[in-house]
Amino acid sequence: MHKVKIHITLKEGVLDPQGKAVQNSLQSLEYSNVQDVRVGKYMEVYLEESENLESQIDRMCDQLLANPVIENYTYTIEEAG
Amino acid sequence: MHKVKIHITLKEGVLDPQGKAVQNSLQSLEYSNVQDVRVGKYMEVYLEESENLESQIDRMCDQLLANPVIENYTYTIEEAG
Amino acid sequence: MPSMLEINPEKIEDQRLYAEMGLKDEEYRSICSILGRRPNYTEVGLFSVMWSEHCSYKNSKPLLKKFPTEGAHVLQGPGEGAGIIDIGDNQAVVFKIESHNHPSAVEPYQGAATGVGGILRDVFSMGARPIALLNSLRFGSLSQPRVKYLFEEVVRGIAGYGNCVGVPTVGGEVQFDDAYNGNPLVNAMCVGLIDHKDIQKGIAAGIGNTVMYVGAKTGRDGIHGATFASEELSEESEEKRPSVQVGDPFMEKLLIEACLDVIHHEALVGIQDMGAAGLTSSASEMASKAGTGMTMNLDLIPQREQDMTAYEMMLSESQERMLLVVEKGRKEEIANVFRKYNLEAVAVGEVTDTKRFRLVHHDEVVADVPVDSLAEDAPVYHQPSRIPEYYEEFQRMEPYVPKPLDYLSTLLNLLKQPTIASKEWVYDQYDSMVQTNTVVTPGSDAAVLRVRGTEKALAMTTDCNSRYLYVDPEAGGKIAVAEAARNIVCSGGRPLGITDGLNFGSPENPEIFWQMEKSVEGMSEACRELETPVIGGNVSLYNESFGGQAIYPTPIVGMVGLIDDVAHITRSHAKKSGDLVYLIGDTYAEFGGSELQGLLEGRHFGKAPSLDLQTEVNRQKQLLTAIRSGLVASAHDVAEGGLAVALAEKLFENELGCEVILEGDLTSELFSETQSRFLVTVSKENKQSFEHIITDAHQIGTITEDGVYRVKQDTVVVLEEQTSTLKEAWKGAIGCLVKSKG
Amino acid sequence: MKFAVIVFPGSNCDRDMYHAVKDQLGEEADLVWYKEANLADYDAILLPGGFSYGDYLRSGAIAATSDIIAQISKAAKAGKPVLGVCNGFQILLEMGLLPGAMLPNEKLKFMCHYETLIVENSDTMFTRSYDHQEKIEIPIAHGDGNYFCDEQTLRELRDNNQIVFTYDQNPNGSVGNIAGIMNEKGNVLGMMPHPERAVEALLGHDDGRRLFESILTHWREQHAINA
Ligand SMILES: Nc1ncnc2c1ncn2[C@@H]1O[C@H](COP(=O)(O)OP(=O)(O)O)[C@@H](O)[C@H]1O
Ligand SMILES: [Mg+2]
Repeated sequence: MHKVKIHITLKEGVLDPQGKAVQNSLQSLEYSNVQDVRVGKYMEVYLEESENLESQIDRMCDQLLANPVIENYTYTIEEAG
Repeated sequence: MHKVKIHITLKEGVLDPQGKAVQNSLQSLEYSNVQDVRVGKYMEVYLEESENLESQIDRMCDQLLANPVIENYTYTIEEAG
Repeated sequence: MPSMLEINPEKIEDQRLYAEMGLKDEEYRSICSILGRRPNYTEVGLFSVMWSEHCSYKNSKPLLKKFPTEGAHVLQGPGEGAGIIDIGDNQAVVFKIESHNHPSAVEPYQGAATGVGGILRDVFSMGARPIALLNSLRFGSLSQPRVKYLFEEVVRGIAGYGNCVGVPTVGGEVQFDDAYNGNPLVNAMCVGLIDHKDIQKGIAAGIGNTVMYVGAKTGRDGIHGATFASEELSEESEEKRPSVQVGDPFMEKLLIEACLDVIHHEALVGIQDMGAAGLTSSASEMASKAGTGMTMNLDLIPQREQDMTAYEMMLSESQERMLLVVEKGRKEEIANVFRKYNLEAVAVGEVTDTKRFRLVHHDEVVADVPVDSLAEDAPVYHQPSRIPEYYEEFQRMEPYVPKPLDYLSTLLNLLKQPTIASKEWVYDQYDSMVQTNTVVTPGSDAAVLRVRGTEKALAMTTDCNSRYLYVDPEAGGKIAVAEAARNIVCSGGRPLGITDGLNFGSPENPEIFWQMEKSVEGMSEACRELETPVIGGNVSLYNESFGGQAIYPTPIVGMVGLIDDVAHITRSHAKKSGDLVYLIGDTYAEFGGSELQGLLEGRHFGKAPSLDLQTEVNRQKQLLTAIRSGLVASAHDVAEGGLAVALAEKLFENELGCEVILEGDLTSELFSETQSRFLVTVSKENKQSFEHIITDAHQIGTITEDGVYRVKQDTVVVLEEQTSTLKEAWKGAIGCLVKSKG
Repeated sequence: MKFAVIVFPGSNCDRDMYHAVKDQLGEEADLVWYKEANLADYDAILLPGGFSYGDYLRSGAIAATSDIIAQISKAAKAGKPVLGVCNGFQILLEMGLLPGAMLPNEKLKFMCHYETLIVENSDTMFTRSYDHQEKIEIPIAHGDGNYFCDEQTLRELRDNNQIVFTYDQNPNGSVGNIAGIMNEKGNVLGMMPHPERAVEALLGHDDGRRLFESILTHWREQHAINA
């Protein structure tokens, strides 16, 4: 079994209303040293062994998990019990 | 400047309807080898130098970024330009 | 450790482990004598949840008996998931309110969301399509960061769930008071519509019939939720609950559609939602109501986690689950109905003739108890009651009269009080229009929904001014019911009945119990006079904050009324300039528990405003007659903040002005909270006919074009301001408070 | 004329859309469950609002991978009117039938109220009954209605007259105040505001009615020509 850790982040240039809101709240909580916040998604996908694992994950991300108009993705693969 | 990468995930045993919906969708897209999916948040927080960086980040997470009742968090700190 | 099933019965007794689950010594002894032996761990669990206040009403039963529950149109009174009232044409309205206070205090978003989910299931499990949601919320002072957080998240949670399932949230109320600082109240109400022939019951009838489980899998969520809801909030309660229930409105939406399909299947015998105490309560209640028994094989329960014990499965409060009883041999047909919606319905047990509740897990009998002992035989406590010192003192006081004031700044301050200010910040987050039946959206006195395919409409509201209940629970209880009815009548409806959400502190405190008793007596009397039977409700006790400070007595009234013809639908806002302004009823100096008192004194004391129910009934009848005769352009009840506030609220929507002339003591005329008063506008042509019907209407002025709110005494202007300025203060107040730091 | 209202798991404005067509327009309509769909017999496809698949992951994303999508694309290609409202718009974006993507509302709150829209293009099969630049009142009800596209795409949308509705007062942060756009061919319209909620004066406004009437008028003309 594999544990795939996928990070999905907004592309540069895409407005991040959530990140802005978090940044404002942090700053108003006296964390004045906060410069910027970006919010994305983190997924853990558990996969049974399969051929061409990487190309499979790429397809999953392109087809469903990320929206290429606004998002980028990266992932790492680990062995899982 | 520091770039803090924060991962926020649901505690074990807490229902993850979003993860389930993604899992079902992937499975019906013929990724039948998907065993489980958990969806969490990923944040990048850019911080100016400050003392006690770690304890500051811990407080931020406890106070605002994560909901300690249902979520766990982990983070790593990197140097950023 | 709950998961250690094999803690043996002796140990449970010796170490009083039952006490940790909330059972008293004498309750444990009574279980032993019912069983003729010591209960095992799972069985103690079953009793502990079924005998909790939340499921058994053991402390409130004697009080609930006082409510009038019958009426010619009542098709289903208290006892099932929700009450039902006939509205003609073989249709009926189904409604119920339920609290989710403690879960919301711990995790406000999910607590509120799952509160909405639970009340929806109560309604659609009756076979009704949910057509509207309302809520009633209480928070502490918005100056506290924790309160702000609770408020924002609760509203977001209600919105998140209701919007997703596609049931419009059409109304409610929010009040803020220090009394709720440590203990917010989150009550959700659902209204449904049903054809008589579709009415379902939660019964497990027919020996040999199959018990089926549908919906989300069972996890370890909210174990001991029911007992938790019946205990005072303590620091430990945050630890006690291993995991908070998380709602899945998407699953609920599928369940709604599937269940409303399956009720037309002839093989369906009974259906009930799994609410508090999950499988235990739904299964044992269904069997008890049918006079049967039930056996379940827990190995068959769909499980989300590994190695769940019988105890955990039976006490889990995972959301979005239903229990069905279907005719023997027909489970496949039923499963097919659910399959369409990607839901699995699985057979988990059988109806028996033993009147026993028997559970098998891993081929072992893990519980075997008389069904009625769980559902029926919980102890009933008649708690002692004592008149609180504060009440006697309030009664002895001279009437409170505010010192002279600046009328304009007082009015502005009142309009900015979050309890009075516009609730748009709240209801803008709710989808109030989905299903396209909402005629009157939030912002008027009551919400109104047309009944598609007929000329009829339903008006609905939630109300409870807990300040009056604090100063005088009996008077306050009457007022709560009367105010709800006023809101229905102002909208053009005839009140049909109520559902009540009784939120109080600890019943074991005699002074709190006295508050409960008096509130219920006051409400009952009003319900009798106004002919609005109580068709269901909910009790939430032990609402106390960390310091042991109880909340104000808060018995929320959810009321539904019938509008015979959509042409009678009336709003609270003045419509056009030139219309005459009438105040119905006389005004006295009554300030005990008023907004003005709170504003000036920072607390509430003295006598509550008096209420004469006969006068109330007469005025409501006359006003409704006038509305139905088409004589009333707009109608609004006079409530918090008195006439001055009611008048301002009438002008905001269309930014009109008014010129009103008052006599007598202006502080009282403007700000007193004398009951049974209405503020209406009438077009000039209807003046005579209107005055003919309404016997105690005083024409106090006219609506004007110029957008200025103007009050005169004789010829002297005593209060004057642009309506738009007043509106700005009122409209933005809550948003400002939420945003401000502090 | 025969309309298909596609029902996904979690759709919740499907019946509203159905009533708008059936009761107000007086035309035929079916609620078509996403699993059992054959769309060949329908003259127009309506994708209603709601929370398909709970809007988990991204609004409309999971619905946009379901089997029926191929048939919707086919209908769009054949030139049939395809209207996506709210969640339906989000699905059209996720399918790629329309350009751009939806972000959460700028203020991160769900909003439900009437908005004033400006009809930017009244020369479409969806808007021919409106005047150019006419202001109409249509309710919004969404949490993710903040339309985003890059500058290049925005320029193209403008150049091709694909922007059909804009907000008079931008409520959610959408690029260019965009409330609704169509494809280049002009037969696929996506919009966040809900015209099906504004078809009866009893419920407030009936400005949305003419959108459905436009579709019908267009279809009748087409049929008169073809026949
Ligand atoms: N929590 C809420 N949810 C939805 N609507 C609300 C809520 N609170 C207040 N409202 C709406 O705001 C309007 C004014 O409420 P309120 O001041 O309590 O009126 P009233 O005093 O006439 O009961 C009503 O239409 C009510 O339904
Ligand atoms: Mg009112």
